[in-house]
Amino acid sequence: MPISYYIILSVALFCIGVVGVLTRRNAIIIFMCIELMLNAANLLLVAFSKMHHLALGLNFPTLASEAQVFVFFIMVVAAAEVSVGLAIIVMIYRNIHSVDINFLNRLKN
Amino acid sequence: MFGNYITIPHLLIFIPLITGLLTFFIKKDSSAKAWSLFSAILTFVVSFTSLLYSKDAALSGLTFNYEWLKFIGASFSVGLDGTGRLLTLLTAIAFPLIMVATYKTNYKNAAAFYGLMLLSQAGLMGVFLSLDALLFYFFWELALIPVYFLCSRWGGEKRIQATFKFFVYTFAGSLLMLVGIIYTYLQTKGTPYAEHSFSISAFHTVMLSAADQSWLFWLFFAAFAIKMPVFPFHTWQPDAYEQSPTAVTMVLSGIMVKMGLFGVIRWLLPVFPLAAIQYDNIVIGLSVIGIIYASLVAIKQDDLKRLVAYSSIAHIGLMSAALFTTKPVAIEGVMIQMFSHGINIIGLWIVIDLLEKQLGVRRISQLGGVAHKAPFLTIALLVIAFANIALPLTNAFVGELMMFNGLFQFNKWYAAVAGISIILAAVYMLNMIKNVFLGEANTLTQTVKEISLNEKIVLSVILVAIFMVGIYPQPFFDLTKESVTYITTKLK
Amino acid sequence: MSVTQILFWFLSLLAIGGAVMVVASRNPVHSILYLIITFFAISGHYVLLNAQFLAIVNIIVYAGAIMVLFLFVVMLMNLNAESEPPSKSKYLLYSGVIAGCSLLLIMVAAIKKSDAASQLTQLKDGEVGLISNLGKTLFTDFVFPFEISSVLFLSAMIGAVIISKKETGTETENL
Amino acid sequence: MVGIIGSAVILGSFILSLYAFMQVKSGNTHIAHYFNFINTESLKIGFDFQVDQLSSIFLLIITGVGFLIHVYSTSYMHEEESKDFAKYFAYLNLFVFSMLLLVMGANYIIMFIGWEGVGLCSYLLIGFWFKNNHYNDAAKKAFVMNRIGDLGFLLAVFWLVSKLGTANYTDVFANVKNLTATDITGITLLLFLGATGKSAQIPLYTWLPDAMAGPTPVSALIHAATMVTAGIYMIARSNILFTMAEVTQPVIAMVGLATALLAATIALKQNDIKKVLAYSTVSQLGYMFLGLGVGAYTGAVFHVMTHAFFKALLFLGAGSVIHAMGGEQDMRNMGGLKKYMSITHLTFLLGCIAIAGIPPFSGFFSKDEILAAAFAKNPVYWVLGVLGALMTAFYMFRLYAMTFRGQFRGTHEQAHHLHESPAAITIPLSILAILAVVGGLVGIPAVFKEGGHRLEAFLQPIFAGSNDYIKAKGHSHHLSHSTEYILMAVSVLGALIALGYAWSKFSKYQKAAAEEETGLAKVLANKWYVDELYNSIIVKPVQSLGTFFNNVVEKRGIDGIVNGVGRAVNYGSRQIRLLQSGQIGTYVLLMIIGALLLFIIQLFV
Amino acid sequence: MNAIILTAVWGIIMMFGGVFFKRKSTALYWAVAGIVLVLAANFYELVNQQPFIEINVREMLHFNSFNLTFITVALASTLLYFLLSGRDIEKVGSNVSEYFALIFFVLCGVCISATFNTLLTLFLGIEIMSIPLYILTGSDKRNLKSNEAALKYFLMGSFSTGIMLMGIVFVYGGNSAGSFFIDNINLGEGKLPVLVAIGLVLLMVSMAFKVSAAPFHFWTPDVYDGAPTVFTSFMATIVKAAGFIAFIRLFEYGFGKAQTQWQVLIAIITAATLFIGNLTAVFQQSVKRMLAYSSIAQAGFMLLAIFALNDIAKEGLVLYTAAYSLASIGIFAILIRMNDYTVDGFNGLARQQPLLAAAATICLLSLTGIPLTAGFTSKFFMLLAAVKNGHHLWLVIFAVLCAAVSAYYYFRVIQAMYFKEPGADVIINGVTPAFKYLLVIVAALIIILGLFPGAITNWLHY
Repeated sequence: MPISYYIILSVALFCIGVVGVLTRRNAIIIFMCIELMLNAANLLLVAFSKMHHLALGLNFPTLASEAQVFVFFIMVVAAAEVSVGLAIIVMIYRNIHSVDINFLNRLKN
Repeated sequence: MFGNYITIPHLLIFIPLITGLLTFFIKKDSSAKAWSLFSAILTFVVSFTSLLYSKDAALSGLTFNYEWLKFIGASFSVGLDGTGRLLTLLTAIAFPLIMVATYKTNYKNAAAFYGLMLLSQAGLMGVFLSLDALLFYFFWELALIPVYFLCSRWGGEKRIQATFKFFVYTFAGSLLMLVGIIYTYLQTKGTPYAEHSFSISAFHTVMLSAADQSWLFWLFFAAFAIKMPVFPFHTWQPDAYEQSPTAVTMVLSGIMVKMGLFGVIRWLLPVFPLAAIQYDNIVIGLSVIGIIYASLVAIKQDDLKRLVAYSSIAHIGLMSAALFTTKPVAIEGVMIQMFSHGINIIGLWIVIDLLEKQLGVRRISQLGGVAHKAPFLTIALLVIAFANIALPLTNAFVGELMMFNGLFQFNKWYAAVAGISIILAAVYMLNMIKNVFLGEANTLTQTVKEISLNEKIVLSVILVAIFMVGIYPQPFFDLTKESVTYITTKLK
Repeated sequence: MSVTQILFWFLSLLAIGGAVMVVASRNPVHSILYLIITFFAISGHYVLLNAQFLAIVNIIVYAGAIMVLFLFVVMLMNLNAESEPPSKSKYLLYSGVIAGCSLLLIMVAAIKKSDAASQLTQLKDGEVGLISNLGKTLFTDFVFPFEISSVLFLSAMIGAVIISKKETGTETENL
Repeated sequence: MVGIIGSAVILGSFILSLYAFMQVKSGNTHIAHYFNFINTESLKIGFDFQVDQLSSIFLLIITGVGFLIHVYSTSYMHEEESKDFAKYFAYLNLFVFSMLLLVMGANYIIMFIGWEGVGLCSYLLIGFWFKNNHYNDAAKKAFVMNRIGDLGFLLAVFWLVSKLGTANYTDVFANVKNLTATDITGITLLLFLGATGKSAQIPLYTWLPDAMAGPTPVSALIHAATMVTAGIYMIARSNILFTMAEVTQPVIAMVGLATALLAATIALKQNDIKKVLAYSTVSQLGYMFLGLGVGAYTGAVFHVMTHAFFKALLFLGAGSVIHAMGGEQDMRNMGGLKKYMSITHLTFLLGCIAIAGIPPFSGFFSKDEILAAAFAKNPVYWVLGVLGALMTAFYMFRLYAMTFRGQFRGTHEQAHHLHESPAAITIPLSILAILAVVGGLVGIPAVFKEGGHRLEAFLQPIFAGSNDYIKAKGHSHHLSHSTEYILMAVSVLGALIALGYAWSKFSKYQKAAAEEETGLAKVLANKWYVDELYNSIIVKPVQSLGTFFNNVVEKRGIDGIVNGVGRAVNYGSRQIRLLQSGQIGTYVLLMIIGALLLFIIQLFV
Repeated sequence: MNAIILTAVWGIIMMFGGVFFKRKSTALYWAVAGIVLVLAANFYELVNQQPFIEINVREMLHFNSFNLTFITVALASTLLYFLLSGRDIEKVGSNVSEYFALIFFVLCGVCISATFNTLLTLFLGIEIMSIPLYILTGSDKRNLKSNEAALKYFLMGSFSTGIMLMGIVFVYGGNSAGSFFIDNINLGEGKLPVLVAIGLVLLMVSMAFKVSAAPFHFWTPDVYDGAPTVFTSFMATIVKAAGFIAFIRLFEYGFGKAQTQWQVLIAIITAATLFIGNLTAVFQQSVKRMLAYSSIAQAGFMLLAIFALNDIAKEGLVLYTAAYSLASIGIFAILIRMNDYTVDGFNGLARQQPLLAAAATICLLSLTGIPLTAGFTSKFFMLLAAVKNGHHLWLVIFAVLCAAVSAYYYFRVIQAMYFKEPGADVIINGVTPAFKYLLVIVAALIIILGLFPGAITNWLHY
């Protein structure tokens, strides 16, 4: 399976995530789109790892596994971010009873 | 001399610096005044002694060198050559004069005022003494900052904008110069510690292609042209002079504008000789335009300070034009003229200040007939004014004679056009004399009183200087001979 | 066309379709559900790439923990389609879509003309993705990041706590 | 007291210059080097004094006439309060100092120092009564116009220095041959410009009549006898240059002639006694330049001398009249003063005859010498010159007749204290009168007495160079005696006729109720409107140019640009900060666009 | 290494401290003690070039005198920051010791991202740095501005994290070595593979975001403005500096050899940053917001180091971070205590608190880059490096012109302090003698660094 397929797939996912961030105004949805972007990265990372494994696996057996461990760490970070992010969103909601980012424009210019 | 660590250059820089810093902590205004005056006089004495060593007046003259930033080849090296000695002398003479002349004016929070004055003196000294490009830039800025505070704290009502314009203008210029310095620095040969060096010798021996020179020249010229100022970079000057307190105006116009000329003499011409010759026509053309332009504008001024400001622009224009002719006679003329112009213009300011202190106005149209009540003041003013328009046997005559001479050698027509300014100068000066001092006294000027003793003394000192230089200028030529020959050989 | 290829195409379409729906659907709850679908598709890809460990973790952590957390929050705020009324000015929407698409376009165009594109990736076989290997790597080579990420969690934990703790006092300004 | 000191000093210098004159006469001229004024590689100016025939003559004139006028002043100025009295003498002595500097300097720079010094003194003395702003304006005018001339002088000097590297007379005149024709033409023209300024020639003469604002002795000393002749001295001094300047000489001659005629015509219609004398001075100076222009340097110097005598005499006489009339200067209010002030009248009459050029009075010899030379050069010069002479005779006797003859036309209280002036005034008058009568005898032309022209003989060394040059060129044709006789006869006869006409016309002069001048007369009375012309073509434009620069170019133009930059920054700031809309969407969008940009540059450029 | 461990450990200590400390002030003392300890330990490591305990990190971190010096600088500035503004941290909210704990964690992140050697540790470091900051930004919970800032910061921050990850992935995929180690991905002068090129751009974007370089700076003004001023001060100085160190480290070791291929990008970013930062700052009325923009402008100057990428650039960067942190911490410390954050709020400060005004002036002059202050020396180094690099001289000219503009807004504050009449009776409160002395020390340090930059740069060659 040519790597380009995977690249395009995950780039597509990534860009969809970007579009989401650009177009939606619900903080939670935006956040989800960001998660989507992260996952796109993960997917591509795994694909690349297997690609490198195919290329150099004989000389460096453990080489490709690094990438997958990296994915693992990404998930870790994502989890941490989510906990903080949702906390912030909840805090906002507590104060203005909305998560619409358009209501957040006290800071400008 | 006095051992290896305290040389005259150091004293010249550090006496005002340290005393100035101390001044901030003086509580009583009067004692602050006295203290700063004392320090200024001390500096004068030192710089006067420096004249005794005028034999070894090469750039390596009374130098001292301390590896300051070894790893980039910058060093705290200061020294006195002829030019430096001349201008440090001017600075050293000017400050006591200024302080005595304005001794009566009570600036509120005097400690700060005089402290800043002394700091600016230190900065000026540094500019004239530094033999290291980076150090030069350092002092170049340091001289500016105290003046900025002085003007915008104690100045007139539009002071803040005026001063700020002045500041940003010069700051921008000097930053461009900084880029120029850096680029040139990267072309220099190294020191034992660093691959390049900021020392003046390295700069003067740097090998720059004509192409490089032709754009570096403008980076440096921007800074100097703004400082001098050369038309059309002059518009900060009248406002600044008008707004700042007279004592500071004296520093600005008497000494600070010389920084620009000095920069040209010490850095621009020797480092970029090719460009200097390549662009001489542009620069001289600008200067000559500036001379006529400023003289014409001066004719229409009603505010005494603005009048003097524009006349100063005209004179400086002549000096810069003369410098770029690169004719030795012209450069000698500039040397002596830098000194004379400083003395004359300070004299003019003193007179104006005395009038303003008594009558509270500077508008020519509101004055008249002062001569009846204050003959001494009038006579002093007459002498200074005629010195300012370069009447023979006054100091300015010698300089202008030689500068015009050089300009003529460079190109007859420049000399002819610039020469018109001596007529225009007569026009605006005599107008001023007529409308302020002659004629019938009006209700306001009825109240004028003759000036006090110490003011008389100050003015007499200035008159003496005027005639001394005007009748026997030779010592100054001897003083600056080496530097002039040095530059002219550089420009060969 | 082999089974794997069929699977690949199916999963890809599923993932992209889900992703699009996440962005498109008005109702947050639906978005979340679509996102979960996408994640499942991606996990499927992991399986396809023979990275079982990640596939499992992805399902547990993402589809399981994280998305549930999201869902929970959304439910808590009981957000629905009305919570985000379509904004008057559509320019941001269009420009956003255009920008995203052109980003995609540029990247794809770049990749197309790159030689790396032709490189193959390894599907079913290849042992790297197995827990045993990963575990070994993780606890030998990657022990330091593993430890240090605890700091991350600590700070996240503290953060979550102090953010959501009830503060006494009224609205303050300019601190 | 002050007066005595002042006068005594000048007397002393007169005695010294007599001594110097004797020395020179016995043939040892001297150049004294005092110290280096400027001494650098590129320019060497010594503070040197030179005493030779030319300068010694001028020394005598200056100190002699100067002394007499000092004496005169002691009485004339005694109404001034002591402070101003002292100031007056200070200025006067300063003037004599600068004048001596001018004539004794051994190089052009020293001469220039004196040159501007006398200008300064004339400025100070014209504006002596500085309460009156018209006087101040007159003073300013004088100084500025002199400055214009000075510029020419300076440029000429620069030219010399840049070509020959020196300004010393001896070196310059020795190396004249190294100068190209253009150099010489340029230099001489510029020098001549300087001369026109100082010696009140077209186009820079208008300051001199206004300069009469000063005290009358000042007019006598500075604006008649000495300062205004500086230009002649300078050209005579550098005669060799001018002799070699083929182009310049005619110019000088014509300008001189034109000035002589113009001033004479104006003088015809002036009623202010001092104004008449002023214009006559301008006109006489014109003659001197005519002489210089035609190469009659001796004649010019000779005329300087005689003119110094009789013009000083006339001015002082006028002063004594004005004194008697209590400051009245309008001749229409005078008349019949003959019987009140006999000495003044007599001396004045002698002066008039002298200037009218009636033999054997001094004016005749000098003027005749110039005219003869003019004829030799070009008869047209001579004709016009004689015309001028006639006018001179006419207006001088118009002046004399209106003042001393006929009935007194002044007010009664004026009539009351009409009196002869004190000795301090009359003695100088008498001495000058004697000089005016006999002064011409030092230059008796060859036609009467071979070698009678002692002055020429005396000055011979100065003009030797020129004469040799002319000889070399070979066009130095002398007039035959007969022609000379005819010429003299014609001019003298004309002068007598004009004189008689004036006498008959004005000796019975009565003040008409309202004499409204018309046509040419009006033009003359208004001095050909030259002042107005200058005002409108030079002064006004300069002023308005200044206004334009000050209000438009400076404020809107240059400063506008500078401030414009500042305003632009402000404006830009106000606009750019609107990017910061506060919307995350916008932010991310801009970020993405930025990223896109980078991608394009990185991947496709 | 010492620093990383100790900060982490001390963070935990502070965290538990929250339970035990009776009085708020205790937390501050402990925090100061901790930072001093860490500083000492790190300095020890800098001098001896080895930590207390060797931990085999498998080359994932790399310590050299450069980044150790930087860490020292960062810790030292943190110490000053604690001393100057510690009291104000207590005012933010009830749980002080947790704030300190978070700050220590941030410092841990700073140390990691200054010493990272693989893209993984870079990623972790940046995250450890960012996540606590999201919280600190929002720590003033009742203040809507603070909330808003927190959310903006969080959303955009994690967005940039996504971009960074994508970049890392592409770089990983693109280099045939298939490794995350930055010196393995350094491919040499040859034309970069497209994948790596894409990754490079993405990484550049995300790093530019972290150091708030235009056009990725938009979060900065809002976040700095909204966050509690104490934490703004911390974010704007130490954290941003760390970002730069990471930036230059990544691009020097990771892509240094291929610099010519991406230099123009940095040039553009730099120009844009200078332009927008300086120009927008001119019009700001609130000093706090003005400082936010000025921090962008300063970032523009620091970017010159990454543009130049030579030894002088690195020396200059460390110097710059020191100078900039000192000045900003000083000026912020004063700002925090002001009643009124607008420029007019400073009117006549010189009359009431001459010493404070003088210190503030020196800080501002340093930020403007006037000689004798550290600000000048560091700017000078930057220009020197950029000119030495030799390409794109227009950028240098542009930079100095922008510096001239910067005088405009810094001097507005000086003018307000010295040349305007005071409005309110008391314009600043909580000025203890200790505070004054500390400010004097800060000012003195600025001057000393301005005269003897060797004091820092020499350590780089230690």
